Amino acid sequence: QQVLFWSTQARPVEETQKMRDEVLKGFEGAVDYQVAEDGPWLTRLQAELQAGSGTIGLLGGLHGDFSTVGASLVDLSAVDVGGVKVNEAYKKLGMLGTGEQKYMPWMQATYLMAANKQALQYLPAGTDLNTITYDQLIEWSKNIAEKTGSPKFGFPAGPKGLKHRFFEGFLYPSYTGSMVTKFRSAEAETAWNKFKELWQYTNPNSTNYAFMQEPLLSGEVWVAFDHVARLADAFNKKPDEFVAFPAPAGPAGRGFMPVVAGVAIPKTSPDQDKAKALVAYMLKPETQIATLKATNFFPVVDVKLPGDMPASVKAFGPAIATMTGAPDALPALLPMGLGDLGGKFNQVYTDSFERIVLGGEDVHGVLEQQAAALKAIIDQAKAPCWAPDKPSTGACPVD
Amino acid sequence: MHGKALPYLLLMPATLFLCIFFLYPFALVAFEAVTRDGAFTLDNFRTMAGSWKFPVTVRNTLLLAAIVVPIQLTMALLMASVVSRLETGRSAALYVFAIPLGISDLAAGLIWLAIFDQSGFLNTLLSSLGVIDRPVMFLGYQSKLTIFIAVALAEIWRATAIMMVILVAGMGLIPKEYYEAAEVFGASPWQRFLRITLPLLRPSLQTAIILRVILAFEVFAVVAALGGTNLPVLMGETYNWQFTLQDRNVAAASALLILAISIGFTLFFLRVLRVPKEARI
Amino acid sequence: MAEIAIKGVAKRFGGFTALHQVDLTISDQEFMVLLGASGCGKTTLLRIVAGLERPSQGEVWIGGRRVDHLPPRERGIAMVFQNYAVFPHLTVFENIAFGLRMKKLPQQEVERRVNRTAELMHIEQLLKRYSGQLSGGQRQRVAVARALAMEPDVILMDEPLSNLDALLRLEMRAELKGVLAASKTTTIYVTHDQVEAMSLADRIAVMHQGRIVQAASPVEVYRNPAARFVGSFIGNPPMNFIPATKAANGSWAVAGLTLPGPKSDKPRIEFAIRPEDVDAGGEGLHATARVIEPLGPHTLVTCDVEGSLFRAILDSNASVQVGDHLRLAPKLDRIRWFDPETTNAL
Amino acid sequence: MAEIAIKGVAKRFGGFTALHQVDLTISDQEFMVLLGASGCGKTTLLRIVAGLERPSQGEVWIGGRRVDHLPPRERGIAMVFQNYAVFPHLTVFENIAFGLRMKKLPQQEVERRVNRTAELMHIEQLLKRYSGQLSGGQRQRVAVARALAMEPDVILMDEPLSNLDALLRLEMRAELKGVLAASKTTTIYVTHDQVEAMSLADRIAVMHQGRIVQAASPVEVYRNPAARFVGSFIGNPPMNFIPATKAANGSWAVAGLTLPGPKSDKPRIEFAIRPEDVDAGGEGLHATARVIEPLGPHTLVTCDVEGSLFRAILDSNASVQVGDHLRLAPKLDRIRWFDPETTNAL
Amino acid sequence: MSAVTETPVATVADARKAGDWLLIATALLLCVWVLLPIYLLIVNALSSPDQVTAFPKRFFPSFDLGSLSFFINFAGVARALWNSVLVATLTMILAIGFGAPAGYTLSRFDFPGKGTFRFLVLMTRAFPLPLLALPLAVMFIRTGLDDTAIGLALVHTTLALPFAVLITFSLFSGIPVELEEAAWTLGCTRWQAFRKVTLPLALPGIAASAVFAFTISWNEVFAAAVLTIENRTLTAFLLQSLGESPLYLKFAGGAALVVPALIFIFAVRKYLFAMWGIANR
Ligand SMILES: Nc1ncnc2c1ncn2[C@@H]1O[C@H](COP(=O)(O)OP(=O)(O)OP(=O)(O)O)[C@@H](O)[C@H]1O
Ligand SMILES: Nc1ncnc2c1ncn2[C@@H]1O[C@H](COP(=O)(O)OP(=O)(O)OP(=O)(O)O)[C@@H](O)[C@H]1O
Ligand SMILES: [Mg+2]
Ligand SMILES: [Mg+2]
Repeated sequence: QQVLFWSTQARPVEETQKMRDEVLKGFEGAVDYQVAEDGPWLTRLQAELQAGSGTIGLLGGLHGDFSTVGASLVDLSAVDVGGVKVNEAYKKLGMLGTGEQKYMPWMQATYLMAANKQALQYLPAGTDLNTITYDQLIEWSKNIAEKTGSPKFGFPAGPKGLKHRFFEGFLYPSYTGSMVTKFRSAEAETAWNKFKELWQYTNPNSTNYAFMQEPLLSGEVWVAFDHVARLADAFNKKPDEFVAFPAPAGPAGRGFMPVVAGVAIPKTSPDQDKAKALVAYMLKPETQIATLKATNFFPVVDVKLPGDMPASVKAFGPAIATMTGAPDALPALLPMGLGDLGGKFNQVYTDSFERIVLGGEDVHGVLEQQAAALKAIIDQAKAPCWAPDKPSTGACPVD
Repeated sequence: MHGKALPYLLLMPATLFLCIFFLYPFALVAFEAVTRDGAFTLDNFRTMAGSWKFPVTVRNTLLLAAIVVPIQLTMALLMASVVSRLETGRSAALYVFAIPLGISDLAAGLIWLAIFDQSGFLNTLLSSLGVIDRPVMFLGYQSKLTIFIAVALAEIWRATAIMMVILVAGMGLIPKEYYEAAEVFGASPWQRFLRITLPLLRPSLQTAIILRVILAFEVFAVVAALGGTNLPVLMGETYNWQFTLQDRNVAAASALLILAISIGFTLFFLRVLRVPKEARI
Repeated sequence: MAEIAIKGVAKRFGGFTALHQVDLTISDQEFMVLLGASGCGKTTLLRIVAGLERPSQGEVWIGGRRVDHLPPRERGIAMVFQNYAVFPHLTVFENIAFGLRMKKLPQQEVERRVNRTAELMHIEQLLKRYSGQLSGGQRQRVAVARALAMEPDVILMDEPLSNLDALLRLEMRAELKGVLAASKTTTIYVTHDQVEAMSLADRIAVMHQGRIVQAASPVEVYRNPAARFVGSFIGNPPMNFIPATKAANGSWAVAGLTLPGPKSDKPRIEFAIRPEDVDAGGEGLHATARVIEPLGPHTLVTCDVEGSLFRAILDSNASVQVGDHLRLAPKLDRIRWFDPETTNAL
Repeated sequence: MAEIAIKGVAKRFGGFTALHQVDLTISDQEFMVLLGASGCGKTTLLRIVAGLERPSQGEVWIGGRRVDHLPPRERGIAMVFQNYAVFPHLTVFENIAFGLRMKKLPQQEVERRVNRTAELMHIEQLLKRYSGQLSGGQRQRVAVARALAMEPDVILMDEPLSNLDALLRLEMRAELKGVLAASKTTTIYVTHDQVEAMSLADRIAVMHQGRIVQAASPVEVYRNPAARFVGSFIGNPPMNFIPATKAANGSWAVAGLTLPGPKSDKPRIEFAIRPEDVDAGGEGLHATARVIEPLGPHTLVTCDVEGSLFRAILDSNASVQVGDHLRLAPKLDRIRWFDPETTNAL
Repeated sequence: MSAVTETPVATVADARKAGDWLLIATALLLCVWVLLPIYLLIVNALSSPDQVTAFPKRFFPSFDLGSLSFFINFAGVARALWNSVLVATLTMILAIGFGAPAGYTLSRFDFPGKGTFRFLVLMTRAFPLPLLALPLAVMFIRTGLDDTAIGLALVHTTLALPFAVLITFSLFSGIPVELEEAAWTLGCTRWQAFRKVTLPLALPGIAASAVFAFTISWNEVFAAAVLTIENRTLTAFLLQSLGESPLYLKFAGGAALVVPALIFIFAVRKYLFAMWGIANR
């Protein structure tokens, strides 16, 4: 009886294949690693929960994927991870605001900037990639666009792109020092206007990009922002052509957001013990390193990375370290306590983007309206604030 | 004869089947559309219609259908006529025309992406012809028109075969004698097409158009592949409500809207293309 | 001017030859009736003239123009199809109006013509019906009306009255003849009804196995068949044939009679006479009555003459019984002689 | 035993009544011919007997069983359709064999029967063709062969020979009669050919506007029409009708003649006589010749008698010219009289 | 023969020839329209990853089998292929088995409820399937149909059934009732008459709906992804993970899916024409 590992992660075929061949091979019991897009993933899970019996042994997904089904997940606090030290912040996230360990952190990633080395010549004078700011980024993109005749900044604004995380975790914190509370502040308006400025030098094809590695490889884009897993291919294929560097900083700091993937066990899991064993297996340092190689998601446990890492990891590691260790670093957390409203929360940011940047609507007006929507969502979820907003009692306010 | 019972007997399997596998789940979903937290409400519809994207979505969907379906109909008729007129190579031509049938919308989207993409074949072709000197962005958010055209082309390319095959089969059943009679009575090929083929093909036309229109309201994969979020359509919004925003009630409402639009058009075509009972063959 | 000339037309369907080298000229305004056995190629010939079928070889001329390669609609013809081909999706009115609409006649003229021809064909009360609501004969009349309404130069009719009852047929026949004469239409008319052929035709063309055997006036065809087939085919019942052996030069022995006949070297030829051209009694052929069929005014007596079948139409008064021995005297001027080998008339 | 009884059958199509209250009994093995004008309901009646159409009211019995609600195949019938309905996807052989295969006859028997009926219909050389490759007459013969091969108790034929030439028709007719008599089949046969009707029928049923007007032996129908319609419909050309005014009790004045007739109170009745029942010359009706049509042995003279149309079939010897004044003497025993109101015979 | 009359004959012959050429040209043009995008897909599938994203592109493949072989060597491809074929075939059988009798009934009988039935059938196709997947999946899990070929085929049949019903309906309507009547008088039951006369004549239509049923099932991803896990169909197996895969893999995956469908259409194409030329007399 193999454990069915039902996951939304490592979906690109090559990664899936590596998960099976390299990461999960070592587990004692057989594992059937199956990926699905969010729709089928959730539908299947909900169906099993409703039916009261199922075949899924273990769930793999992002923080947001679990928020809807939190009530139907087994408490994992008793899982014996065998002395491995798991990142506490993420473990807390994994409780989904309850007292139980709803999911166990599995791997983490974040977003970074990547640039084609050809672009470096257009870097504005005095700019250090490691301390780059949004203004510098804009100027740089402008330079490139003007010198080469086509905009070469790229941003994953396609339907499967992860753009909402950029606004939530990067743009807003960098300019306002907040994600929710200052949603419609003057600083926020500045942020959007800056972004609009940047957008002028952004490859218009960006609205079709789900991930940036391809446009980078094809040369359509020279400078890009994306999830590390979605940049990796470019670095692995042409290690010498690209550089990775931290996300830019704004007036309020260098906002960035981690991405956490977790594993969870649904209450309908046919063999919970075995599933728990698999959870423990996933957290083993060797497994975590194998996972890093396969998916470019970094470990959530304390491990020492060996030297034989793929080019992408070698490039990202220092960049991430620089970003998180920067003096102006301003980490933002994934939304917490929103339950099944996570999707709608994200939509507020995407909608703002589409209306302001793509639709060219008035910034102030749009923010007013979206703020109302945001407030409604937060109020409904009664979610208290999370970093970088200051903790609140009761629902996080939208000023 | 089993008399009056026979038709019902023959419909029984299909009806039972649809009741179990369609009507029952449908009822559950429809129920969700008109309730929220167990109470009846029209809020879901209000929420759906209140979304800022909603008018654009409806407009895009209808516009796409309004442009794609007539072109497809024309092309399908053209293909069917060509196929039925060819003497040699008929079956080869039919096969070729039918090929897109086997191609899923996902794959079709991919194929056309390979053409319209900035690094795609179209740009290569244009630049080798010297029309352009640098790749043109056809699918960028600024060029909504080219996105629309690309989506329309892909849809036309992909789904014309469905209509074509229905029409080919229908044309095969029209007795030759009627064409001959029309020919003798002075009808040009075009007039024969208008006055014999089209009216006698009405049942097949009806089927082809209705099915096609219904499917046109459900376009999604191709649009997503080519247009990203730049060309929001109803089906995409439904998906969005269901899976991204995880609001099953609004998603159900949105699906009901698609259903309602489809039903409206279906009834329209059923009426317009009705064949009076006495005028059947 | 719509003279039709068919020059050396042949038609092959795969290996089967439906028409061999047909030559036929139909003068302007002539009423030509095509007669022939089922499957002899009548419909095929009409279809070639109409342009629905391409001849395998030969030429078709209409009104002095070569039309082989013209599509039907440019030939100035109208046609009544053997199986009607009434459009199922149109009402009777629209069926009849079809050709007129193609010509883009004004609505008023269309209505006038439709009403007139419908009246002619006695289907004026059916104008709103669809073909599925008509009886066979009614459908056939719609087909005829549709062709007549066109007022074409040439009209081709393939058994246009075959499904009508005798009375209606008689009437239709008269009307057709009148209308077609008045409109100066050149007509080719296929029928299997010989009375119809006789009463309508200016000339009759008799076809046999894809060939035209004789084309002449009705009386000529009836009285002077050019070939044995024509005699045997035309006339109901057909001509009787009895072998004749040479008695002397120009004199032949036939079933116990010696009759004057053609001078020929052949030792045996065929004597032929129509059933109505014999009288009972007197000096005649020796015959034994086998079947007696009363036909109203006359009686058809099928007899045995020297072992061959012989039919005689006798006056009903002559009361004949089965088994009777009869003497059947041929009318001398009605006797015809055929060469048994070529089957041509002597 | 396959007696057919049609009891009070009516059929309405929407608002149109195609059959009113038809009653007709066809005895076992009888050959019944249905005659009637185009559109009078013959096909409809056959279809009701076959079970293809449901009567709006009334009952149909076959062989003593009520069959109204039985499907066609349980009625022991076979049918020849007016427009053939030959299956386009089957060869001639398979068309004819179709019913036999349904009966699961052994292949050998199927072949035997198909070959036999095909020969009977002279289509043995077409067995491998498809219907699209046949001429109209050939298709019709396939339809007949298909029904005959079934050797059913009851056979219904809707104008089965209408597209055949006279010669073949004559032959087919004889063969049909022979085969059907031998197989003891009860037959209903629709034809518009009166000669066919006369020569085939045991009894003729004359239909008029959805009613059966007379059902009797051919001679009876011909000689003693039960209604004016029968006289006018049967006979080619039909009976002549002239108004008669009372001269004395039982004596009527007709076109200058005074003739003995039925005793009636009415001041005016109708005198009727068949065209062949008049002789030229002597004491007769005063007539003026209008049209002369030679019909081979006889001449059809259409005259004007007291302003009505009058047709006479005279011996070809009597040389009549258009415009001649004639005296046409009716054969007294052939005169019939009709009530002009009920149109029934007196 | 005079030159005067010779000329029109020649021109008309030319006109006819021109017509033929026009026909052939149209046919070729349409073939190119259909085939070119497929060709481009194949070019991409057979090209190395670099070439797929390169600009300018080459219009000929480099026959780099890397991407394709990646799929071919995928563990379980053979099994998924088999599942796909199995499910599609079952769907085809079910859809025709339930659909054809219904189509026949709609075309031959008039009975109360006919309109409702037709409507219900159309509705099936007008409602987005992804929303129905949840209740269906719950139902299947409870009844044990989950993760079986037949279970998935049942869902796909709901998608294909409307096609089958409507297409067969329109086709049966084109076949004269009289032929069936003739069969009845020759001793057929309704069923036999249908099977021996109507069915062969309607074969192109049946083939058309079979093709649809097959390709619908073949290309369906969503239900396949939800309802099968061990017994995944090829489509779910490949396409599920294509969304985020690099382009060259997308193309290779697309091609891997398209080819079997093409083979299937090729196999049934002759039925689409089965009765052409015989039936139309
Ligand atoms: N479906 C129908 N709807 C309306 N009227 C019909 C329908 N079918 C037949 N009729 C009418 O019923 C009458 C009888 O038709 P039927 O076919 O029985 O005539 P018929 O005697 O066979 O004539 P024919 O000798 O011309 O074939 C005709 O007047 C016809 O127009
Ligand atoms: N498509 C075809 N293929 C093969 N043979 C054919 C085809 N069409 C007609 N024939 C044959 O050609 C011959 C002539 O057919 P045609 O229809 O001209 O006969 P017809 O004289 O009209 O006979 P009928 O009086 O029976 O209608 C027939 O023997 C027929 O079987
Ligand atoms: Mg013919
Ligand atoms: Mg009839």
